Amino acid sequence: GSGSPSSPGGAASSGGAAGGTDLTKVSVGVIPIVDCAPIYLGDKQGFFKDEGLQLDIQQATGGAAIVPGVVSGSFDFAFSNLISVMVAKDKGLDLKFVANGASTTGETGKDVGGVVVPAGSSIKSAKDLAGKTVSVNNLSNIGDTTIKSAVEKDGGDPASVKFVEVAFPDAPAALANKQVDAAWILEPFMSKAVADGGTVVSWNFVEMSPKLDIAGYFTKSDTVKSKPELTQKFTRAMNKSLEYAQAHPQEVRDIVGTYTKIDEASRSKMTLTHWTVNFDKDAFKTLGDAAAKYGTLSKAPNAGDLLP
Amino acid sequence: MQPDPTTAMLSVRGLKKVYQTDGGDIEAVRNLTFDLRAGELACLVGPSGSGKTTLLKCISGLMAPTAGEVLLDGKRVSGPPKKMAVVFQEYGRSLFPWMRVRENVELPLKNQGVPKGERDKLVDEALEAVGLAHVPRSYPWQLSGGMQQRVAIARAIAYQPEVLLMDEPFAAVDAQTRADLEDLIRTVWKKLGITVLFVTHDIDESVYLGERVIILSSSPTVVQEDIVIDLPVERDQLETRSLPRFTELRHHVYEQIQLAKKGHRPAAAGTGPETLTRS
Amino acid sequence: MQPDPTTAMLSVRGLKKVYQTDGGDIEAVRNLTFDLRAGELACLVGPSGSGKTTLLKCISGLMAPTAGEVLLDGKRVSGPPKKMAVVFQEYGRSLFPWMRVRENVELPLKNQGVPKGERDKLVDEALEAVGLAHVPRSYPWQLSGGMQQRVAIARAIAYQPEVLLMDEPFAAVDAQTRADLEDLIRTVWKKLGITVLFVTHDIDESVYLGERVIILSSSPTVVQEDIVIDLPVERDQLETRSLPRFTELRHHVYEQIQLAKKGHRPAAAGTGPETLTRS
Amino acid sequence: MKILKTLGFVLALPVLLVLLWWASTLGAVNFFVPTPAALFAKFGEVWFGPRFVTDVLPSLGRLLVGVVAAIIIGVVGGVLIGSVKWLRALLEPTLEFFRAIPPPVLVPVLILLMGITDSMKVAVIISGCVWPVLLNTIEGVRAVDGVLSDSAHTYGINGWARVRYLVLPSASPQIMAGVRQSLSLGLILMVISEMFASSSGLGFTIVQFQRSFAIPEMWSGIVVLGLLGVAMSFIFQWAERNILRWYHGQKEVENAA
Amino acid sequence: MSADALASGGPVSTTGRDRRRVRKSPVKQLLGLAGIIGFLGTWELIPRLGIINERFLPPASEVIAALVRDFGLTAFWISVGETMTAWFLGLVIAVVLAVLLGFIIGSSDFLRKATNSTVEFLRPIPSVALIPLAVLLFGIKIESSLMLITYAAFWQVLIQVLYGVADIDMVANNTARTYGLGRMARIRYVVFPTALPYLMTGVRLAATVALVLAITAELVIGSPGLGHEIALAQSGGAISGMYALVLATGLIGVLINSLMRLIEKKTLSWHSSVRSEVIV
Ligand SMILES: Nc1ncnc2c1ncn2[C@@H]1O[C@H](COP(=O)(O)OP(=O)(O)OP(=O)(O)O)[C@@H](O)[C@H]1O
Ligand SMILES: Nc1ncnc2c1ncn2[C@@H]1O[C@H](COP(=O)(O)OP(=O)(O)OP(=O)(O)O)[C@@H](O)[C@H]1O
Ligand SMILES: [Mg+2]
Ligand SMILES: [Mg+2]
Repeated sequence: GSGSPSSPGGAASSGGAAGGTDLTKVSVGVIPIVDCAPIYLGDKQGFFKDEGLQLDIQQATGGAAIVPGVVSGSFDFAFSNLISVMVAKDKGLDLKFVANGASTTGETGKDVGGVVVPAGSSIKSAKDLAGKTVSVNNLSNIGDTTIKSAVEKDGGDPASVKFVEVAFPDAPAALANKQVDAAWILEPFMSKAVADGGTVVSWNFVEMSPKLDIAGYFTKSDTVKSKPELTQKFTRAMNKSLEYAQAHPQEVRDIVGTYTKIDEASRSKMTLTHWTVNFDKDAFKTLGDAAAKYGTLSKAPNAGDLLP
Repeated sequence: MQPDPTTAMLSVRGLKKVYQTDGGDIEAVRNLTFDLRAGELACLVGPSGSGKTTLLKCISGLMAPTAGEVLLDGKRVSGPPKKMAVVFQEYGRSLFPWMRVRENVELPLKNQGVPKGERDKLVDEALEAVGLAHVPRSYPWQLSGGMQQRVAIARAIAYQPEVLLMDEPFAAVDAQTRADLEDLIRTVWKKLGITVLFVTHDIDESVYLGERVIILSSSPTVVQEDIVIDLPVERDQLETRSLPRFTELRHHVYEQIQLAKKGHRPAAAGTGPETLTRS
Repeated sequence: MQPDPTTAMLSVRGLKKVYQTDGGDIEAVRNLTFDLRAGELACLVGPSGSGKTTLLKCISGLMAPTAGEVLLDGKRVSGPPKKMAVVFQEYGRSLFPWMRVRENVELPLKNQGVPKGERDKLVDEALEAVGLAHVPRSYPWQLSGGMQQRVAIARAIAYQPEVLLMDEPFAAVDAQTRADLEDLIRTVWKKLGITVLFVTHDIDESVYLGERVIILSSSPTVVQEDIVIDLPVERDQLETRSLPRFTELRHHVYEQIQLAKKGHRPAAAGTGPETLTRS
Repeated sequence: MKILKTLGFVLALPVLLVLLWWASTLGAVNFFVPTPAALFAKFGEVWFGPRFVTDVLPSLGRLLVGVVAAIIIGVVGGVLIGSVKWLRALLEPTLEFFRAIPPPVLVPVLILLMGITDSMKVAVIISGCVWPVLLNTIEGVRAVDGVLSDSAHTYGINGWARVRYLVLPSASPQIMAGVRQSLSLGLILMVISEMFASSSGLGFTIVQFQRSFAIPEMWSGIVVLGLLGVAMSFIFQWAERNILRWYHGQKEVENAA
Repeated sequence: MSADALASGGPVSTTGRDRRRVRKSPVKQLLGLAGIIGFLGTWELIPRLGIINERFLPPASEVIAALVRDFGLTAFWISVGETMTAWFLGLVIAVVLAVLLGFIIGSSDFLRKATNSTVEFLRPIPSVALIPLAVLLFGIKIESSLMLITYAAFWQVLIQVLYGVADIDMVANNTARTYGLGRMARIRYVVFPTALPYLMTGVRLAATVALVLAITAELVIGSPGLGHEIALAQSGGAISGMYALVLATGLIGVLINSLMRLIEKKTLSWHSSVRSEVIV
């Protein structure tokens, strides 16, 4: 069953009431990373309460539990990167995004993730990655898809890049110990790797599209159809949160400290994710086409089916 | 004398047991036929490896015979019968190491649902009788070999069985204790009127103890001889043993065993106990 | 006669053993002192639970005494000495169940590095001597109790020890085999000139077999009496046992054990064997 | 006849369970629980191809090396620790410490120490499989029968001979119990070792299927694991029958009738 | 002369033994401590000597300091409590199920043969592969962890029980049969005590497997507990914090084992493995 037993109609009218007794409970599965800061901020700011929603944020540690959680109804909504949801859709799970989650900053040299090589590496640009071992957190996902595309754009052979799975926290060590030739790392670990003397040779998100959206909040298509009001309320609150987060970077850096163990120093130095309300359909298509081309998906996804 | 299955408490008929091993079959028992009347006390003697333990295992229903059958009270034995107690030759392994002496003796009674008061009495009496009243709280492995064996005997006596099978139960105890235990068995036998089959290697003991001695041939085994011991029912360690008849019987059994060891076998399988003519 | 440690092969002096258990301490052996000269064959008798097994374990260095010491050839025993063989009372558990009869007997020799040819000869002879030449490829648990015990004896004999300790080694074999084994032990003893300490419960056996009989009191144990058996060295089952001197000695030992059982203890701990004055 | 009977024992329950599963998937369709038909269809497609050589075989190789190494380490260590009292006292807490550390946490450290190599994966397998063998060996060694041990002592069977002729055979029933545990743990750890810093292998493939929601494929991988488990276990049981012939013989003396 | 021996050798050696006896268990614990200290020392040296960079593997002292800091936090103890709850419940369910099934299957030759292939098929299925199913059934609540813990620990105990049941001494069992002990009574009085040492080893194995799985489930699924904290520390780059939590996990393991040893000592005092420690 779904996690919203009380009538959604009643909740809508009681707008800003702080009583909370007639709030609709909504459980949202998130991952404890910087990208999810807006929902925490929005909760704190009362955006969800304003919509009559009582947020129950549940931290799943990795992606493994997110989609089954949504499918089984444990989560009403959940946060995931685009490719994961595309893959699930591709395999026949009827999912749909209801809000944007995180996007690239669009600035080469100042993005949330990139391919890092150790000091003195012969790899100078994306095309040099051909034939080399590159670590990503998960295979057949957004990392290798965007990197392959970057290599191809730069004139290298994307098929010859050898990817291995190394979790982001372990990647700087793997890189320093020369266990991989290059590592795809996200913040806050990327700043650390760069501080160690690493160089970013590819800003793979930006290189795919400066407007690329990376992750979003999704639910079952069923939910969208059967509880349109609930979905709309969540979307509205979420969008407000995204805008608020984008506008208040310091508050983001602070709130990240409450649900992750990233230390003060790293938090203040790291590059922040870009948050925006609307999905960029073109970037979405580019990503989907690339995923289909490199075999992650069986066919290019239809943006209309997936995006709100 | 033909055996009469109707009055027999225990009938062994045409019993044969062949062990199957990697190295081929071993015929332990070839053909055993004999009867025990209710309330009879018989001793079983025979060379080492002649199949006495095997026979006891078949009688107690622990092992299925290869051929032939065992009848208890007219019913064919197919599993361990009720009210039968067995004292095994490997006394050390037949006690439960995780239970104290008292608990070992008590277990079968408890399992039978004998009420606490009566149980305690029976256990105390049995331990007293075998001279172990002072160690009820020891574990079996804290006892000497002879003491362990006596615990097994106490357990069998406390159980108050109708049929008692004992496999060399006094092998590990000293001469004096042995004499006491012999008298104990006869007392219990007379008091409860039970049927006893007693395996021993001691010829004196078999004659002193039994009302009848069954002598087995060496393997593959048949009944070599079956003798009635016509000594008075009241026996005394010193007196009985010094009777001329005792010496006579003793001698006879000894000779038969000698023959059995040499591989001599009786013309026909024994069919019933024969009374040795007085010489 | 004062024991003389310089000529003694085995000296037990002031041996005391207390077992510590949950239920308090058990003083199994209080104070044992005696000597065995090299090449002596002594029998040890005593009531059940008097500490014979305990004593043997101390002598073989398997257990540290609580007080006192054991000297072998003048050296204090602290672990199992070389060239000593022990036949345990629990024969069933002293054989390796994962080895066949032959391997069981062979193992100690193999371990000593005795060459194959000689080893085979020793093993064959020993198995032959105990009457088990026909079952070398059986596993111990495929044998009868008496046969298992004989395997353990064969193993000890094949080992050709200088000191042989045996704990009721014939308890599970029949009278005839027992007689044969008694003679075997005496033959081996004479041939190899070894020192033998033999625990038995059979008074006849102790007198027939030993050159000396050491009688223990009941627990807590001291030496009750130490008797020289002045029978001729060449012994014969029928002849020797019918000698009047045999009956005399036998009677004496029996009386001493009776006393021991009743709790009588000697005025002073025995210090050496005394010759029983001929009556 | 005998073969038929054995086959019956092997197959009866599994067939029954598959039928049950089939019956329960008749009505409701759950995305995460495929029908037997869908699974079997994928099974051939997925595993009888080049994947067998590129993914399955290398994994099996690592598994084999890992399990064998774990058994050797476990038995040798167990005999040492089991027979030397002070060693046991010295090492037990530390060993217990390591035993309690989940392999997924251990992997990063092993990567640091050994790099992203096959030996790292083998080390992960060993790190988990060694415990049942080690603990069982220790217990088995401690439980050697007193009389038997005394017999060996008095015949001067010490040191290596004692281990070879007394300790190992006597502990072998328990060691075997441990080995049997290790085999299936090994399969589990093989999967875990390939969940991190990997790009190929049977475990990796299964995890990859799971992540990409290729659910029938994932279950078919699980079936492969199960079948491997059965195969390994049957080989093991056969070996055990031979190694422990004396033991089973002794135990089955009464069944000989 | 014998009295002499007694006077000189006797009392001295007696007290000598007694003293050893009294000091025995503290010595044992000291040795155990020495082992741990040795391990921590090695760990301290590896980063200090630069074999591994300090940033990736912080020295033991630093981690211990972090752990001590954790000890002061209620959040840490709440996590420990959550993990231990999942551990305990999962273990109890697994042990109860495995013991019941183990005795039923183990005491029937037919069942043993008939279930063999299925048991061997199910056993090597990794709990981690069941995560989607667990989440599907229970979400990311404690039940998911419980399912994984129970699944993994169950087999450990079951196999041990099966082996233990097969190990009964035939003489003992026959004795019980002739005294009219029925199947249930034999299970209680003969089979259970025989299988107990195996069972204890099984429970000891399972206790740790359950702990490992509790942590792993929290780590991978994200249900609350120490594993979740480890994941947080890891993804937050708090390396010392992460190792402190791993250290805590190990310490819990040591604690659990000591507890098991204590139980074992009480229940298995008759068994030769325990006996040999007490006597001589
Ligand atoms: N489990 C078995 N497998 C194979 N052979 C066996 C088995 N048990 C006994 N035997 C053989 O059967 C024969 C008879 O054995 P049994 O134990 O019945 O003799 P016994 O008369 O009790 O001897 P003892 O007086 O020495 O105890 C022996 O030859 C023995 O080797
Ligand atoms: N492990 C032990 N723990 C406690 N007490 C023990 C232990 N072993 C023996 N005893 C006690 O020590 C005493 C002597 O035992 P021991 O086995 O030496 O006697 P024994 O002379 O060999 O008797 P038997 O002739 O019956 O074999 C007995 O009272 C026994 O209960
Ligand atoms: Mg017998
Ligand atoms: Mg004894």
